[in-house]
Amino acid sequence: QEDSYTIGVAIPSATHGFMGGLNYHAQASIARLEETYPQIEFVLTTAGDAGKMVNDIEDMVATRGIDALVVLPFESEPLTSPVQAVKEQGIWVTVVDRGLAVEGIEDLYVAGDNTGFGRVAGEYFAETLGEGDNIVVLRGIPTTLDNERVEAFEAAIEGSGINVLDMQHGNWNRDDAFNVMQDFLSKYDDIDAVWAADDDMAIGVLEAIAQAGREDDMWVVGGAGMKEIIARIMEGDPQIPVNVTYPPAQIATAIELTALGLVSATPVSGRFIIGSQRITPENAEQFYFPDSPF
Amino acid sequence: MTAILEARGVTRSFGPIEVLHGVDFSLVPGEIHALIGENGAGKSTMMKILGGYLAPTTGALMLDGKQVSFADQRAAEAAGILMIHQEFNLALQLTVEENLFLGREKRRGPFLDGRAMREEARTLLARLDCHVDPRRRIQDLSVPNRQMVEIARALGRQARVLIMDEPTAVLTGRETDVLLEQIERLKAQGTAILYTSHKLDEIARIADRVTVLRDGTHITTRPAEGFTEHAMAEAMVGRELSDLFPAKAKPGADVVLEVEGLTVPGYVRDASFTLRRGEVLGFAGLVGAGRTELMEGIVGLRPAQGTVRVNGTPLKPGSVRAAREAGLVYLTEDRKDKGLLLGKALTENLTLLALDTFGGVFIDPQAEDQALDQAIEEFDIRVKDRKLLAGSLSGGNQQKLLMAKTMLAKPQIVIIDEPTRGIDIGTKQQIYEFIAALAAQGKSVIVVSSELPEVIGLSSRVCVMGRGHIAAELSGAEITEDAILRRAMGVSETTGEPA
Amino acid sequence: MTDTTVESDATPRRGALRLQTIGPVLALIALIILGASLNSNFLGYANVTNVLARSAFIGIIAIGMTFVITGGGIDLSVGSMAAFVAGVMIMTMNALIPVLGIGVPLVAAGMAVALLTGLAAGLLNGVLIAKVGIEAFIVTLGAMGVYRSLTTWLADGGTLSLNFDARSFYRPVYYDGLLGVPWPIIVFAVVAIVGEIAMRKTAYGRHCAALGANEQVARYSAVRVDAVRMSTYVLLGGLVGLATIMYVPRLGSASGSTGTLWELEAIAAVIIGGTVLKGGFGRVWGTVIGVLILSLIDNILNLASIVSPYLNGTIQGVIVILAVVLQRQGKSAD
Amino acid sequence: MTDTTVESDATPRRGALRLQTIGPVLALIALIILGASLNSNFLGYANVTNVLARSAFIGIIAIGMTFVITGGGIDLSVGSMAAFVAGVMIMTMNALIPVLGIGVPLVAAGMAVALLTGLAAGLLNGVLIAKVGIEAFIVTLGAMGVYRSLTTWLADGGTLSLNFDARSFYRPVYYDGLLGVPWPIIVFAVVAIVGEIAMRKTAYGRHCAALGANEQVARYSAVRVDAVRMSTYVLLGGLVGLATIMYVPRLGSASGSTGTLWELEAIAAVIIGGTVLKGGFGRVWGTVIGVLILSLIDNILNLASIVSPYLNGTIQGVIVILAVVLQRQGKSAD
Ligand SMILES: Nc1ncnc2c1ncn2[C@@H]1O[C@H](COP(=O)(O)OP(=O)(O)OP(=O)(O)O)[C@@H](O)[C@H]1O
Ligand SMILES: Nc1ncnc2c1ncn2[C@@H]1O[C@H](COP(=O)(O)OP(=O)(O)OP(=O)(O)O)[C@@H](O)[C@H]1O
Ligand SMILES: O[C@@H]1[C@@H](O)[C@H](O)OC[C@H]1O
Ligand SMILES: [Mg+2]
Ligand SMILES: [Mg+2]
Repeated sequence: QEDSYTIGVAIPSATHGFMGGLNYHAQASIARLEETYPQIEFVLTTAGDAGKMVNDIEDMVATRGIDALVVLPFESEPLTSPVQAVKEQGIWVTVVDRGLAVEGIEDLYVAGDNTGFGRVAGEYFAETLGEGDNIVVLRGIPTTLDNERVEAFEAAIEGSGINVLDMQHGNWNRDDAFNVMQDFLSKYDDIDAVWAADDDMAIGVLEAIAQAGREDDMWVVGGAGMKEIIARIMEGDPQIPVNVTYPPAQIATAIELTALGLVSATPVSGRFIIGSQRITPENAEQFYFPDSPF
Repeated sequence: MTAILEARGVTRSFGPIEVLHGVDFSLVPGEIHALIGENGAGKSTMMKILGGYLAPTTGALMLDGKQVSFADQRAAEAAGILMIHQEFNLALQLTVEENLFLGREKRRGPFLDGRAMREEARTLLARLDCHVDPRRRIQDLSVPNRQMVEIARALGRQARVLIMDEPTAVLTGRETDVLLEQIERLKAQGTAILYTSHKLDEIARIADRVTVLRDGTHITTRPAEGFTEHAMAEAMVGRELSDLFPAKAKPGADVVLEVEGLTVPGYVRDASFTLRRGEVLGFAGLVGAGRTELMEGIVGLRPAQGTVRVNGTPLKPGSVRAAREAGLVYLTEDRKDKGLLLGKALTENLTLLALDTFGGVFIDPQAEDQALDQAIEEFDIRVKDRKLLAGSLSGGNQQKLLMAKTMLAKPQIVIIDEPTRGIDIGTKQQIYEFIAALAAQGKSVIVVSSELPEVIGLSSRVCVMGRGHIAAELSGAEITEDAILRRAMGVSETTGEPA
Repeated sequence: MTDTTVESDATPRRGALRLQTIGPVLALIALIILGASLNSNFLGYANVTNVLARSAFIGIIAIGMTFVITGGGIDLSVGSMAAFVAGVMIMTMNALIPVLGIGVPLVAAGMAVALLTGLAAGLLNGVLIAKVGIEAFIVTLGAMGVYRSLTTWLADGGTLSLNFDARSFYRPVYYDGLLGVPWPIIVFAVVAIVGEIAMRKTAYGRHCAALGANEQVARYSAVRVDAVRMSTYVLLGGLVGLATIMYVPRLGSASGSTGTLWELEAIAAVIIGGTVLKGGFGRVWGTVIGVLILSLIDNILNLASIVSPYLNGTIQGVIVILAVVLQRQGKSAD
Repeated sequence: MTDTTVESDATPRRGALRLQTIGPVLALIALIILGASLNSNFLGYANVTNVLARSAFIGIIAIGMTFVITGGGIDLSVGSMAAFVAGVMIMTMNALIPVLGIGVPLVAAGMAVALLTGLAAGLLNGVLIAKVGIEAFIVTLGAMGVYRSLTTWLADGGTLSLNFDARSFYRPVYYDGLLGVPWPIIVFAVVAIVGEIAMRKTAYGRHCAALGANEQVARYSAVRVDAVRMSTYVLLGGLVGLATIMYVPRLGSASGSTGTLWELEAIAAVIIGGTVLKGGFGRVWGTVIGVLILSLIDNILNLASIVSPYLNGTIQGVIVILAVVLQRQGKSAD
């Protein structure tokens, strides 16, 4: 019948905390929307690499006849032309978080702000630390988005005189971050603060610091607002003074807007950038979602 | 006639140990030259040197009067020298045809000419009177048939020199006859043949010249004419040899093993027999008669239906360990693939079957060492270095090690499949004595053998198998070569016609 | 004699072989029936060409892997090698645009570079394994880390992308084809047929099997074992290059995560297809079936949203095991 | 008998053997020297205990893997099995808090669950491999996918975290120890010693090696090959459980990505240590050296910021290959 629709949702699989949260929000919003709009059917796929994601999208088009696609590109470049091909078949395209390499393909773009993510964190470091203070940085999985964040962070602390002792990849992973931080602690006697650019890594880092008994020497800023971390900020833990948002719930926004665009005449196209905000003990409560797995 | 292949003062060492001491040797076209000697005398080593598989440590090889040194066996093959190994040299997962033509496949353009190869394979095998489908995998063939494939492979190549290291060790009389005929044929064509065997009657039958090696030293080379088997044996072992077979002990009355209606699907049908305490029971039959499969079925190495009772108690089917615990063990005819771990040390091989008797929780290495001492002593294992891997023992010594390994389990009943395969005449005598002694001690022995004299000389009773079932049971004076052969071939005694 | 059918060496044991051989085919057919019953578009032109075309990368690599495994080896580096080859290819093409412009010469140059890089990488593996004598598992595990990290480094932690115009020009190599059959499918089919022939009808195939079955025997049979062993890795490297030539026009980019786990998928396909992991026997057509089974599992999971996506891995794992159970039916452990 | 049996204790292949045996030790020493020269804290108490304690998980698993590989098998599922066991353990402990309260009984119950889950998972692998007769590679590859996805599913895509108080109580199991030696190191050492003894001094070790060297010979020597083969997987599963018992108190959480690539690391450690991948010979102490080598490479790379971190993988790969080259020195391909 005319007013039944299918929406395809393609996202990376839940390989680490943030993506777990994102998967959770995707499933939760799909469940909600299926209740609200019985005429909409959803196809959710998760992919562990870019190639698989392209396969998933091909399958949705060829076998499920989707009317709209919501995609969080595993990587920007390789997804660009496949998504473009989808668009060319007259299917509505919503892109989430990681943009495509060519502008103007998508109808709707919902994203976090990676530059902002690095900048907001960097600004806090620049405000709080001064000339000659030492920090170490744990980066994510080597990706463009990790580069963007780190570049923005470096730009924000530029001129502050803060000394970046070392940067290593903790791959957005607790265990890797724990190991790297242990080694940083062996290597450097004087560390004043740590930027662990993701809350999963922050957990590992905090544990390594606790083991070394150097909790009082340094504080840690993670990112993306994991609920355990937010809870500690709410309690005013001096070791985790602030955090930076990068909401996994953006996927829910994207799916909801897409569904709305299909069933109603409301124009929903455009760009929605969900800015990265600083979470402090004062505002932490509004970022706390106890039901989310992240 | 001038020698086609000659060795002058060849020595060979493995590590610090020299196993050939300046051996001279020559081979002329159109002769069958036999190389004989005890286990470990250095026959295989010598043959491998002549065949390009091993380099001499010192000394020279002459080919057509010119000194050569083969870079590898491929170079020797290019010079027309081929060798059939004592140990199989076949890839188990490949088919007969693939093995026969490995490295010299027939092609049509870039592609293999499968049909031509299959045809030729059939022809080659038929020449040996071996009717194996060329498409079968070697792993599915019986040991004798594998040997025939091995021989067929060498026959299929045009060789000027053919070296055969105990080709008949795993063959029965019938196949041996076929093979010897082929050897005569090649000889007539001018091929030079270097041959070894521990079956001295074969040597006497076909050899033109005989060279005797003892302990790595050249003892003599002389025309076969007038060199009796007895003289050969004494030249090999360097001492007087007495009677080969000891006196047969009288079996006891009580039955220790009862096999009833045993069927090994595909191989053996409804076999029943009994074995008494202190008895040596022989099993004779032609290749493919299913003797091996019957024995493997009895000890639980193959799925089988029917009952096996040891001392009246039924044996748990399918469990080699249960059989062992009941005092029943089986010594395989396939020592390389089923008997020994060639890449492991002697002790590890020796004690594997009886490992639980070496210490409690921990293995007692001293006890293992002692066991090796004893095995070396008892079975006359000629080994120059106890730390060698089992695979570096000479073939006959491997067989002795396997025998020692089996006996270490102190079986009440032991089934020995081809007990003296590749064993020299001196040691054979020791093994026969050993078997007789076992029986005298009240143990029971089943000897499965393709060497009829052995079956006849040892057993007080003989079961003859033919095509998967026990065709006859002979005892006392009934046990003659003729009677066994007739039963094995399914020839009825009265008419002399095939049944 | 009587009616006893004592088996003799004269008759191959057909029955047992047949079930083993046919096992993967049955699994594939079962999957196809399942897919068709789940979704009416499953057997449609679009879905069939999609699935086949995307199987081509792993497929081409898995065919090379069949030779390596048949020869008794293993190669864990193919996924990251593909990423590296793609990276080098993209960088070279981008660099050559000013010289060659956008057109056939540029694409040809890119293809040549991809093939050569693949062959060189395969040669390096081969030399270390066959000549230096290091365990294949270690060499290729090391190589896996090396290529993945080199690719990340070349891409400066991000993604290497082919120039947009060059990509548009090159794109048809993945998406277009002959008479409606996309090129990757054609290339995959050709490689499969040539591979099957090479394995079964040429001396090379036999020598690989002999090497895997018993190196000593192969050596004594005048097979140049080192050369054959090395050649299997070089062949596989070349096929990785070829697969990359098909892959780059599809996604137009490469990063450190390109080709992740391809090695496991390729090896799994080979084994599902009936090739023996310890070497000595290889079946190229079986590998093709194996690749198709693996691709179809993913495809079918996308056809019907029956389960939590978290459980996809569970279903995949179970099906892979089942596909092989079918094959081993009635055969005891070996 | 004559003088034939000259007793000589000079083994021909001693020299070669010795270098092969000592190779990984040399590599380890070289790494230690390198580390000490790069950073003065390298040999300090903190760094040494850190590295050893971290090595414990992979180490304990790798020792089990040594038996599996010696017996001619392989297990690709250990990493995801560890994640699954950790997940089950955490969920059980959280669920039991209302019943048992926080204290020793809770931790003991958690440990028991972890061990049992590990053993059960190992048993499942073992049955499929030894009894049903499916290729170990396929079974454990399938299991790898299954456990990883089940863990993700249990965690609802996120991370399973142990209740905060329970964790604080359990934490010392990773961080504290005896006389300044953390528990994981002690457990690792005990497992290594017991493993070494089991491999070299017991019938079980001999039987594993016999099975891996030649299954037929083992069978004909009354070794219960199916039981031994199965037991290696069960043993490994149990050790995965034990490793998890040490792992959970460290960060108190598990997710679908816990233990990623542990399987490859464990297998690499085993092979670096001198165990033969095709089975038949295993060296437990070598595995310990292999694990330490792998851990030290990471540690040194972190301590020495000498290169672009993107190239870490390259250096790791090269060192792993070199460590084995050292071992194979003078030995030709096999
Ligand atoms: N690779 C090796 N390493 C060490 N010693 C070896 C090796 N190969 C053979 N030997 C030794 O060389 C000696 C001669 O062995 P060879 O195999 O030539 O004996 P043979 O005369 O063929 O005996 P058999 O009749 O038992 O086959 C033996 O002592 C054997 O242990
Ligand atoms: N490993 C095997 N796999 C399959 N079939 C086999 C195997 N070994 C033997 N056979 C088959 O079993 C039959 C009997 O085997 P075999 O020739 O060993 O009998 P046998 O009476 O023990 O003779 P011998 O002991 O002289 O070899 C043969 O027809 C052969 O094809
Ligand atoms: O995976 C990334 C996550 O870990 C980070 O924290 O935010 C952005 C995501 O894409
Ligand atoms: Mg010999
Ligand atoms: Mg037999």
